[in-house]
Amino acid sequence: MSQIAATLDDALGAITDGCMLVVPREVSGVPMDATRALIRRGIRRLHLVALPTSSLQADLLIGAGCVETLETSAVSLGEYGPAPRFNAAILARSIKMKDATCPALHAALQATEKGVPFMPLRGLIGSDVLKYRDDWKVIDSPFGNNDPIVLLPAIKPDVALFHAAMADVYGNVWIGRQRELATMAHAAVKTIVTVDRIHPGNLLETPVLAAGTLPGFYIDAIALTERGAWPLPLPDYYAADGAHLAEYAKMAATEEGFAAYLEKYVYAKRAA
Amino acid sequence: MSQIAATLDDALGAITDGCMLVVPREVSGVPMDATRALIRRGIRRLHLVALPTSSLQADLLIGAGCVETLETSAVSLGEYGPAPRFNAAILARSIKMKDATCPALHAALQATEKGVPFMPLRGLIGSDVLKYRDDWKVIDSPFGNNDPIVLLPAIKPDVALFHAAMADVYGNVWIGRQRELATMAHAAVKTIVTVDRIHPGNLLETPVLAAGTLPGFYIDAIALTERGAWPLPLPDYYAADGAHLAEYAKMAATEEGFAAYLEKYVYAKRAA
Amino acid sequence: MTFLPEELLADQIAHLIGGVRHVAVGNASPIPATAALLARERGRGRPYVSLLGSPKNTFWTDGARELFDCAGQGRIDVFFLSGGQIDGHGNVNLVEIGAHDHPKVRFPGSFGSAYLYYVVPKVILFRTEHSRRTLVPQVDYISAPGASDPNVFRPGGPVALITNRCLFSFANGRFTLQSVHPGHTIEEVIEHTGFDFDRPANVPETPAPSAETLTLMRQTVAPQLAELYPQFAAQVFGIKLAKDLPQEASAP
Amino acid sequence: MTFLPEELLADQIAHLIGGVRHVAVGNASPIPATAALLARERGRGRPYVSLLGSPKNTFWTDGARELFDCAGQGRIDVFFLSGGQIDGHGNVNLVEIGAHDHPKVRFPGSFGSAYLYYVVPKVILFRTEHSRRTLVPQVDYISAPGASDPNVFRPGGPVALITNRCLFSFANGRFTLQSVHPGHTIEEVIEHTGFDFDRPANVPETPAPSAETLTLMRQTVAPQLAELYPQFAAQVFGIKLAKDLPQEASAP
Repeated sequence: MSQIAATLDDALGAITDGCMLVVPREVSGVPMDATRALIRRGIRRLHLVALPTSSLQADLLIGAGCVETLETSAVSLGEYGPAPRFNAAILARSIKMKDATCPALHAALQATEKGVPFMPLRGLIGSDVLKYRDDWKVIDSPFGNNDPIVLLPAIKPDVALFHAAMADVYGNVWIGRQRELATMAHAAVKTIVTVDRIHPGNLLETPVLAAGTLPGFYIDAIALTERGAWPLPLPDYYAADGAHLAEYAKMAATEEGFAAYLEKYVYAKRAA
Repeated sequence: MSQIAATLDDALGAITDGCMLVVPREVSGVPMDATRALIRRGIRRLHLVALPTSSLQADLLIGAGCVETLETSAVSLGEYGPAPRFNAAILARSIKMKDATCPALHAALQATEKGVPFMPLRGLIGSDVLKYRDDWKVIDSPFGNNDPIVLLPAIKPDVALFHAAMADVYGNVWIGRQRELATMAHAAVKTIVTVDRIHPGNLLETPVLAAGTLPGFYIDAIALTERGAWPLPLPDYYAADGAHLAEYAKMAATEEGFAAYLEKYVYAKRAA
Repeated sequence: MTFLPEELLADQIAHLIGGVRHVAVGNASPIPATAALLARERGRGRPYVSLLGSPKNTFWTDGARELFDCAGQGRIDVFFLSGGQIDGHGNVNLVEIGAHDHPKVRFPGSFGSAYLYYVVPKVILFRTEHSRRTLVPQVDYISAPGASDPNVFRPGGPVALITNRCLFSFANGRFTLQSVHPGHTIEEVIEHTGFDFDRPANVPETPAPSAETLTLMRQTVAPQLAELYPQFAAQVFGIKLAKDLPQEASAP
Repeated sequence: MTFLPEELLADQIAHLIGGVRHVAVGNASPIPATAALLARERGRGRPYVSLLGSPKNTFWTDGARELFDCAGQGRIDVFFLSGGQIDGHGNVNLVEIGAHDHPKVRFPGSFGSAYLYYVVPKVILFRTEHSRRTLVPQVDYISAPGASDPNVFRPGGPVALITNRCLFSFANGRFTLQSVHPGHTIEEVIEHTGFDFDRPANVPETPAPSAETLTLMRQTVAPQLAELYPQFAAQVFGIKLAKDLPQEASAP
């Protein structure tokens, strides 16, 4: 049995309308080919959790009408400016926004990783981030003295989706230093990975590679999508395509421009 | 500035009488040369936290009178039988024992790693492990319905001490898959590492090595002790010395035999 | 074919494991490790088998905590526990005999039992020594209880107990005798068991391992065991292990 | 030597960093990143500098959470925050302008501010645009508050605010004007600041960066910046970056 799917669309089968999908930040391996494939398929009503922030990926999915709820700490194109479709959707109130703070998302996924219903976190008290999250609770710490502390309920995504440099035929995936990808996979019911290439041999049999490997045990499907993070970077392998991101920022500033972008860079691939 | 100390004793300077010292389980890199050096120095009143279990290391330290409090989930020589000095000390009530369960120790160190005062853990309720730990608390989970859950206070060791295959001159240490060593170092005020050898170059500059590297930022001192885990194993490098462990089990069965073992294998090195 | 008691137990435990996805085996458990590897050989690679402390027989890359995290995620289907004492309520004692203030005997400690017994759906108890010393009416120390109040989160717990004399199943807070091993009798089981248990009118004999199973165990499983249990593999299966691991070219 | 406003700010921030062990810089913060790298060059490798999102300029190997864990351990001494709005109480707003139910403007989000502002001892606020639009009496949304009740765990908080016009210090819940940048005036600062602040009788001019500092920044720091901030490094320092990283022989 191999997790390596025949096509990208096959690999993405478990991502269904309405599911809770967790994806990583821009520099941890964003599955952009997979994101474009999901938009082409017309996925709807995603509860998107971006760990802990997002850029182009969330903006594209929101602009294409795929997202019902967004749970993250920030969406921005970084040096290329604000995330235009995210901003427009918030102002139009067309998505439900669950504003968080980065360590809260890490902790809430680690809660599921550890099989506990909640995790405590410092900070937050007195902020409006906490004020508008009625799913978060404040208790008086049993180990303190009038010491309020926030408890975050565990987040259990239906699917974790990310891009990595390589996998092997046993379904093991090399994630390097991006350890939050392991936490995402541990926390999610299913994990789908796209990779730039297939590594010959077994990643777990070489100790030095094993140290950066997420075991195939946690992986449900893998698709080969060469340079699959484009135009976002894959650290240690390729940088972001700045010219493309600047073009996106410009086109996506209006709804018409965004539609033209989708036509040119997302839907055009359907015919190819 | 280099963390690499001139001698093993120099590297161990921060481990003082009465300090809380955290050490790893048998297969994660036990610093046996360092343990023998501490016994030769005559260290006393250690609060030893073995994450989450121990074998020869705890038995030696207890037999040599170095331990005041032991916090762990089990001490045993595995295939070579019970840990004789540990058992004798418990029956003589000469050490204070804080019995735990493995995931509780992992969670309590992760609490310090994450800067929170406690961590929740499933299980435990109705056990005598919980009954005899008055530092652990049970609350009604704010996210459940009459759902009791245990909260464990964070463990913040003064020093973490372990053995690894290699370090570089920048103080980075390659820990491979033994990720709990990173948690130990993150949680402890200071971290001391013994290594079999010095790696040429910078472990963090090679992505594949960096994935298994604990950054020098967390390391206070390193000593070169070739085959420094002997007679315990260093996974991927060398196996346990079974004949020696069998000899230990036999000699340490009596107080006199244990004294002879110390003379032969620990104190003899002082002259060398 | 003749067989050793360890081989009978491993064969039985392999049957108990059944068609699951993932079996994990804790420290100092050579017979369950044999059984898990046997089940994996029979299933051509499934279930996944994780032997705590064996880098070759675990997929874990997230450190010593991954076993427990994995169990907490519901990704471990079968685990094994033993005990210095096991009582008729399924409570296990891995800590001490006597009063807690001045125990008479000390065991290694509870290991992960106080957690795993609660969260792993099928926990198989094993204790080769079947005597009134080990199988008691009430344990002196509860490392982990056999059952919990209904409001306590507990998706897991004991399903069976295997000894050198017999196999019990466990349900609704009680053990039931399932089979008696060849060469042993029901009367002997009753005599040497310190707790009450149920038994059907007819108690079958535990079936002997097949020749095929014995061959698989001796030729394929035993060499895999030797990494983690060199003494056991040597004593039971006559396997020898070099003192040093072969230096892997890839170990940096 | 002539200098750009960004160079003045980076020099001042480098002074504010002082003699600490570890400075971390979050997303989208090119000027603080310049300052931190400058401080590291001046200190011959100390402080440790961590630039979020830059594998070359972080020692982190435990994933995206390590920044926050590190801060929770008390191992980050200095961090930087900006805000769509910053008010006179030190509150920062990274989320929205207008009512929460129907905001008029949306910013990216709070990032880690709602945590790091509490636990990092020296948080330096920076906002190049110094106007009544950005420096307000009261923020519309508190991403993170400038101060907390005494019983709230809070070893950290704001120590300074730097803008394109001036430098403020922060203590006891209020800002105090420390210096006004060359080419700007106190009157201009008062006119464009939406909140009350304290000021001494004599407010000095912010010192210009030395020739030595400018050389260090342009020749040594700027090329290091280009990995993470190619546009900024190009615009301010004229650095160009190839589209692809050189393929490292060691990347598997």
